[in-house]
Amino acid sequence: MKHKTPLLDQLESGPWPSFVSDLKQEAEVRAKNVKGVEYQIPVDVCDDLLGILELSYKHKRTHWKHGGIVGVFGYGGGVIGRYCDQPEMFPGVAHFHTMRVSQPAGKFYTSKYLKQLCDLWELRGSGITNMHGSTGDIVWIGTTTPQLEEIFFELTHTFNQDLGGSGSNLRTPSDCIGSARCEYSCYDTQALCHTLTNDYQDELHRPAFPYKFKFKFDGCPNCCVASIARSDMSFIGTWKDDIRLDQKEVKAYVGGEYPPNAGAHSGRDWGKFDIQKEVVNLCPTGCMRYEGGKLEINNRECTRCMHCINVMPRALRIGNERGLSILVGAKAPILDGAQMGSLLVPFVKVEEPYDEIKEVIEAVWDWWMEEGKNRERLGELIKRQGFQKLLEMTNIKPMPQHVKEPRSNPYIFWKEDEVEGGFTGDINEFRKYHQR
Amino acid sequence: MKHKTPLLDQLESGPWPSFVSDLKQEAEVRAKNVKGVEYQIPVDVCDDLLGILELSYKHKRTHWKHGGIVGVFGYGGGVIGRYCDQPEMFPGVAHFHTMRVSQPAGKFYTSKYLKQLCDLWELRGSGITNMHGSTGDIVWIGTTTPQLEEIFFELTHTFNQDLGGSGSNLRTPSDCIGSARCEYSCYDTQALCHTLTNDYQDELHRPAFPYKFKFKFDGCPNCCVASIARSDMSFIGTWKDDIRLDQKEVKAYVGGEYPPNAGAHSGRDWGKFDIQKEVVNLCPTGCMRYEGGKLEINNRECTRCMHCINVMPRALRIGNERGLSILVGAKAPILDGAQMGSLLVPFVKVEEPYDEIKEVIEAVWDWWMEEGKNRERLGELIKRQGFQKLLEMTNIKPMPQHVKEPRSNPYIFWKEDEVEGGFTGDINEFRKYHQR
Amino acid sequence: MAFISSGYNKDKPMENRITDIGPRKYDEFYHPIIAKNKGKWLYHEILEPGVLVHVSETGDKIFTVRVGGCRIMSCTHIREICEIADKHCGGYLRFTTRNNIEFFVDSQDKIAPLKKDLESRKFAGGSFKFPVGGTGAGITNIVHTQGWIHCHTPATDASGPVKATMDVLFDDFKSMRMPAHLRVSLACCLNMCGAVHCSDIAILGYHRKPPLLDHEYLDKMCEIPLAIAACPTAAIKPAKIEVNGVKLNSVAVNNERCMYCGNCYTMCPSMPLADAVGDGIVIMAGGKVSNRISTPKFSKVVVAFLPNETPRWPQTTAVIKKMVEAYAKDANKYERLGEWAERIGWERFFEKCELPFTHHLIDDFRDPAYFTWRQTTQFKF
Amino acid sequence: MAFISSGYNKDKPMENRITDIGPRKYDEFYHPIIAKNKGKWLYHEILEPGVLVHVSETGDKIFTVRVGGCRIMSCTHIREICEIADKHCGGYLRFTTRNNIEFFVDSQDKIAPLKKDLESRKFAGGSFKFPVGGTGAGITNIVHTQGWIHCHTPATDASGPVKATMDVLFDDFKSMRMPAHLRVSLACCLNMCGAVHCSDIAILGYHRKPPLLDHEYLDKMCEIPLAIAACPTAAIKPAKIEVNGVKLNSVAVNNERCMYCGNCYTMCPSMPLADAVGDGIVIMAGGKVSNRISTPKFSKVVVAFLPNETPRWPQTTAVIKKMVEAYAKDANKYERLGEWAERIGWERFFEKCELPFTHHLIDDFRDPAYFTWRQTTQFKF
Ligand code: SRM
Ligand code: SRM
Ligand code: SRM
Ligand code: SRM
Ligand code: SF4
Ligand code: SF4
Ligand code: SF4
Ligand code: SF4
Ligand code: SF4
Ligand code: SF4
Ligand code: SF4
Ligand code: SF4
Repeated sequence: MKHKTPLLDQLESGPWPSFVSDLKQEAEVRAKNVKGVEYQIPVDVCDDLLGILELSYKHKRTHWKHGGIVGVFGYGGGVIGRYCDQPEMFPGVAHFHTMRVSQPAGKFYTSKYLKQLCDLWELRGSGITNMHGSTGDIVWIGTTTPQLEEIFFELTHTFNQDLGGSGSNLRTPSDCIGSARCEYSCYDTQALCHTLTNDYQDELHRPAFPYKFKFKFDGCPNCCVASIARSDMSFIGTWKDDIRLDQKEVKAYVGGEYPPNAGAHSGRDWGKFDIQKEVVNLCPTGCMRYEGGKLEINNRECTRCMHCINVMPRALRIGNERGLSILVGAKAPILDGAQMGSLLVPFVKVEEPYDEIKEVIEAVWDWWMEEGKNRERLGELIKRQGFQKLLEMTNIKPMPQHVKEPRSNPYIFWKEDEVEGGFTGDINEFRKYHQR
Repeated sequence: MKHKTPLLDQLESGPWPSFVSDLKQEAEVRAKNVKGVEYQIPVDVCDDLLGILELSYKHKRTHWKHGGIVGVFGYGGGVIGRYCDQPEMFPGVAHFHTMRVSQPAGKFYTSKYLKQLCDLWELRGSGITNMHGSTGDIVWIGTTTPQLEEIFFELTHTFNQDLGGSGSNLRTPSDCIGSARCEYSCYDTQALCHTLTNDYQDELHRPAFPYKFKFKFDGCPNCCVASIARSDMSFIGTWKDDIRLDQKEVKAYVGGEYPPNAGAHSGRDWGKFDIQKEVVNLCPTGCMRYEGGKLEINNRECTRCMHCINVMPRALRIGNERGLSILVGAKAPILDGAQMGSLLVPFVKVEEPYDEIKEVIEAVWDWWMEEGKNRERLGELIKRQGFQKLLEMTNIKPMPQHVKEPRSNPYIFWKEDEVEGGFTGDINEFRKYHQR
Repeated sequence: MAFISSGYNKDKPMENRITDIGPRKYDEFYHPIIAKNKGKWLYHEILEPGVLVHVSETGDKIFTVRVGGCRIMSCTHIREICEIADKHCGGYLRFTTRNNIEFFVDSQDKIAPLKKDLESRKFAGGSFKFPVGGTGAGITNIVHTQGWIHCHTPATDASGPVKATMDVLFDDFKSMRMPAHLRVSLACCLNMCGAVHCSDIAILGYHRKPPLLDHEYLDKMCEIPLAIAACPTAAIKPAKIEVNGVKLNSVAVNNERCMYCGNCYTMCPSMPLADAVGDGIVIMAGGKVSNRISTPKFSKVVVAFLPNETPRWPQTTAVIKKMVEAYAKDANKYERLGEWAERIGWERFFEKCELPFTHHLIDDFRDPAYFTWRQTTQFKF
Repeated sequence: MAFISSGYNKDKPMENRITDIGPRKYDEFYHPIIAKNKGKWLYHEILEPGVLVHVSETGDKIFTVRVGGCRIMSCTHIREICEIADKHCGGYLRFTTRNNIEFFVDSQDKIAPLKKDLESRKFAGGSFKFPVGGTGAGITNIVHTQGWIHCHTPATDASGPVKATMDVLFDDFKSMRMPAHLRVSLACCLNMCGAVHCSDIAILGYHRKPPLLDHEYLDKMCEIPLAIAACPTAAIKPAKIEVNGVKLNSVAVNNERCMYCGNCYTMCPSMPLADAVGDGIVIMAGGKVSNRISTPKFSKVVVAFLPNETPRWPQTTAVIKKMVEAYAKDANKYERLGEWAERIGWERFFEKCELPFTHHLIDDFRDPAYFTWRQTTQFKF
């Protein structure tokens, strides 16, 4: 190894896959270069990466500097510039930019395709990746400025593959596995994710927004891609009609033929399955009854929390009249506190070409682009101008579904035209009846 | 009647006691004056009160103007000045000040005393009262400026009775009936209310505070004087040890010998008393069990919500190790939203001369008088400077009991001395390891 | 009328002046049984609506008969109360924290005659003077405030709407068929002297128009800086205004930002905002104070505005009646109105109470508003 | 090394340039059984930790074997994954939303050999390359961020603490003994790229010192107004500073008001706040994302600060282990960590997890802080 890494070495032991071991293995592969690759960036990039990381472990501070604007021609995103603050010590990572490669919806791959991507990234980059970044992209960590265009050219020409988002753009949308392999999915998350990603390529590549904007697609309220917490606009599957219920299968669960929750709790002996205790009593709306071996659901009062279905997937299934709910504004705490998505559209059918959904998206964008301040997330704008304003701008009728509870302060701002006689009274008229 | 009151007359019908009828009766009594009283304010004061009120019913606006500063010598409170904006039409109420007479704790009276107060108020005022004002005072509605001192003189000399609070003072404290007639009372509310009222007479009569300040005393968490919602400092009885439990009496309730909740629900047939459904399942902490005819309480997990005791007062009784909790900051919504009291002191024994309690009160006052802005309630100051600051200024150790939940934002403000090396770093030292 | 001196000498105000003596001591007024058994009470029972017995470990019992008080009381009325107390109770009585009157008797057989006497007394206009009730799971007296009878900032009257509402709820004052306590309160402006911010049902007077500006007098009658400082939304700015030829110091109000709170008017009489059509009533619901089962709750705005329909506010009383009946019909035993609304969900509350949901009910006041929106996929259609 | 052109011509960047084509279409990569049964799935079962079967209404079954991925992956490692996929899965695989790898096989008998192969592979250093697990009521992979390996604002490393923590939690990655899902996440600064604000347990890098000011370069390297505007607490003011004789435009920071968020640094490289002893870790707990039973919850700060103890953060992993064990021991089946804490009360949470409660944990950030204090008499001693 080029650099001694006594601190990092201690992260090689222990059962969990060691990124240090992996980085070392890549460093070795590059050094040996049995395949005889014409590396387009320094061969010792991984050695220097290990070296600078070791230094951070010593100083307990990062050694990376701000990026500055690097990228590919015509795009405002997809690349995060990076330079290290000790280029003499670690020339291999003096320039060390990240590229975000737009992942396929559902993160499905064939080995063939992954190997092709590796060929390209080994040649023109560090060979180090994140599979995947938190937003969802394939993240390629570390290359030099001249390679950016080369990589982009090959990606688009050879692999029919585009970059993802960064900066004040639409960020790379991502989704849960959905109907591809999940019985709970209320709509085709991959289809919607892929279509909107492509329909909004311009918004994704060319910064026209006040700040970043994220879409995430969850097939049901279990939220496996955490859309409700991590996307300015989350699309979460739901249904309108009744949970499909198979009493025979319910009996089978009660009889212990099937493991509750599809075996998710089999690591411990929780005792015999107790449908009353484990399902009926835990229903948040109390809309279930189990009597005389029959399970009853008062579907009108069900809030589709998924619990009973999760516990007895073979007996209970999502309804047939499916669609999704749209929630808006989720974000991390910077600046004035984190937000979860707030319910904007309780239910919309998911039908190509998704016009109804796109209408909502575009109405929201129009408002945000009009009113949003620089670096103001959608959620912050909603807080600043109010949820009522959002409804007004998106033409959505206010309904109790929009709130957890009505306001507890009476500070209602009335519009002048809502109040008989308006706001302009005559003080002298008033004084006729009320002396000073 | 001096004035026609067609609108008010419509409030004489219907079963609920009509204030209009009562005002008319008083007007009549004064007009007739069979007792031959030398009324010190206009005889037709009640007629004119009816008249101006009728006018408000016509105009749908009040006809009272701001008070201006009237009062008794040396006191900053106890009187609310009022003038009407149509003195020519209603000379009887041209000056119509309110006096707040400090009520006895628990609002207990003898007819003898009430009649004496009436003698005075008929002679020198309108004869109209509020029994009682929302804060707790006896409120005397309507007299003239010259009568204020006369009334005060007679109150103090003849009746050994003082005025209550108004303005930026301590307001008249009030309490629930407590141990005088309530088995749930964890301390003597009247004794504490009366003692503090007298010990703090100076704060009550002479404005030295940024704004009003209210005490209220509830004997238990049922909060019959609504202290938790209406007092800057609420004193609510509680206990530390176990709920006293009499299994024999539990059986009697289960057997239907006693009406649940002392008969509070007897207006409807709710079916047979079901201890599991009505008590055990409604316990907010789930710390109760009813098995084999025995009721068990895991007292350590009990939060003393009173429910089970309320339902079975003959079987369950408050514990023996009694005291009170102090909550602070409750107030109406002006300006930035209503507040309920926040728990400051989980438990303190109630022992004369109440030094421990007074220490807390005075520490809070010192801070508020030091830091509070003009017209800033204690609750608003706590919001502005933070609950941590309150704990610091009152020398109370932070504990999880102080919060419903820990902060969900990581925005912790560290004090410089809490952070190793303090806040003054050396940029050049830093640059040795991190180039620009 | 001849001036009668109390003995006060205005030229020597300090002459044998007595101050700081506080209220009379409570125990002077205790009924003997209460004095004797204070702190010894074992349990109580509500024998019938309005009638309580408390039993002491000494074996003593005190019987309480509670009657509705209309809080505005003339001395004549108070004397009548005293007469009753003298006749039946040895002169002992008290007032409750909700302005009811409690008469004490020391034996069960004294209850019937007392009740009979109370119920027999009516005002000339026909209303009861002393209706017995207000206990347990019923609807007790409405806590309220001054309104047009004495205050300068009200957006509605107090005693009128209270009388009209209690007439509508009268049967429930005299019975105990509710699932739990149901407390109704009224405040005539958002100073909320009635502390209606945590009542099962709250009637709140509210202005809806920004203040009128009496420019000609404003600077004379007000401390302009105080008025400006009083505004929670910073809607007030200083302004020079030309009134018939002369430039005067005054203020300008940004109507967009005004929330009609009346703070400026409290500071400055030249900024009145009372208006016959602008003013009216906001209905709130779901608050509670007790810590029983659930923790105390604020009331929520469920009707943004109802006009001041003098003298009987029919729309207001109708809305309240609808809520009470929907609650009585649907809630579980021991369940307060707010607990019920949260269990069934507010979307169901509006449905069951047949109240329209309007944009006004969505919170848009400051940061905490966010927490009242719905951050979950859980909702009912 | 010789420059190899991709065909890109930097003088004519637009020359047959291809843009806006987006990602590859997902269905190119579907396993045939998935392609055929998409939308037809009936139910699933977790056969053993890390092994799932999904059954379709067509009768088809797809078997999934999930392995822990350490998110930083070299191409060499990815090639090894591909080799395995080729050998066992016809080349089909996917990655999960928590950076695990899922291998697909079409028949049950292919599971054992695949598992055997996976578990047999180890890194030179001795750690597993492909541990099978991460399903059901266990502890799956930690979502995390860049840390010292690539970012400029971290207050701690990402991959290191994650490796150290996963080593400690390894048994629970491979088993399902938890009461419910337990999700651990890490973000290296409060930008929270890991979206740790709603995890059962969150590891958050946090600075504790205000920025250093590189006055000499500040005006040259930064847009001073942008830096000032970036500060959420308005702690930054413009200032003229004398640096060896010359007056320079720069800024001054009010340390009292600084909450070390690093926004200024993001805008201005001359305001670094990384510090060896100032930086460290905040532990949060009780968050969740799913809408199951209870609505989504934010994580709460339960440990205000732990130092950056490289390379293995022993205090951090110890605290996490303690919380996990207390939760596993005490919570009900299906109960998430935050649901458990709320049921027993946070006062009990700190007791059972043996964590000290310090003033730092009391919210003092803006208006909503009020709602986190305790407005009730209900509490446990
Ligand atoms: C790479 C990635 C972390 C990772 O290791 O996976 C990342 C890395 C950065 N994020 Fe992030 N964010 C990444 C996902 C997120 C997420 C999670 C998500 O998208 O689901 C969040 C929280 C959700 C959200 O958007 O609120 C997130 C919230 C932020 C924020 C705070 C934004 C806010 O409004 O609160 C910033 C600060 C900023 O934008 O200046 C930020 C800024 C950054 C920057 C660009 C640092 C900066 O200020 O310039 C980081 C570059 C690191 C580097 O050198 O590569 N990153 N960032 C993630 C993107 C990879 C991908 O494209 O797949
Ligand atoms: C008389 C009374 C209402 C009643 O009819 O019972 C009353 C009447 C007034 N209150 Fe009040 N308040 C009365 C109890 C309350 C309560 C209830 C309580 O004390 O339990 C509250 C809510 C609790 C609280 O203090 O927050 C209350 C909150 C206010 C406020 C808002 C204060 C705030 O910080 O939110 C104001 C506005 C002000 O102080 O300028 C106010 C102001 C006023 C003024 C002085 C109007 C003004 O701005 O000058 C009213 C004089 C009316 C009049 O002409 O007589 N009054 N006021 C109550 C006092 C009687 C008594 O002494 O027993
Ligand atoms: C007399 C009075 C105290 C006083 O000092 O005047 C009082 C007296 C009693 N209250 Fe109360 N409460 C009184 C106002 C209150 C208030 C304050 C208010 O409404 O403004 C509350 C808080 C209401 C709220 O939460 O909004 C109150 C909440 C309770 C509760 C809790 C009820 C609940 O379900 O939350 C109980 C327990 C019970 O009823 O079993 C209770 C129980 C009682 C008991 C049974 C206590 C006892 O053992 O004697 C008393 C008779 C009950 C009854 O009236 O049915 N008292 N009680 C007040 C009568 C007011 C009235 O005239 O109607
Ligand atoms: C593969 C994956 C989706 C994907 O597109 O990659 C996935 C797959 C499944 N999830 Fe999930 N979840 C996945 C991330 C999530 C996340 C997101 C996260 O953790 O960041 C959540 C939200 C967690 C939270 O609330 O904080 C999530 C919350 C759930 C839940 C609700 C659990 C709960 O108790 O709240 C269920 C229902 C259940 O487990 O019965 C669920 C159920 C499932 C099922 C059973 C759905 C199905 O029928 O196939 C899948 C297998 C379960 C399992 O792993 O035991 N999945 N699941 C993700 C695997 C991540 C991993 O590698 O471990
Ligand atoms: S979110 Fe729902 S649909 Fe999507 S993978 Fe999870 S459980 Fe399945
Ligand atoms: S989905 Fe949730 S709310 Fe609906 S019935 Fe099942 S458990 Fe109850
Ligand atoms: S608050 Fe408690 S002690 Fe006081 S009267 Fe009510 S129930 Fe009795
Ligand atoms: S007082 Fe409340 S918490 Fe305690 S046992 Fe009774 S019902 Fe449960
Ligand atoms: S609520 Fe408003 S109007 Fe009514 S008495 Fe109080 S201050 Fe006056
Ligand atoms: S009414 Fe309130 S908000 Fe409007 S101007 Fe006056 S003080 Fe400001
Ligand atoms: S969390 Fe902060 S430090 Fe970590 S990657 Fe994101 S921005 Fe960088
Ligand atoms: S770290 Fe944050 S709070 Fe501190 S000065 Fe910079 S921007 Fe302001």
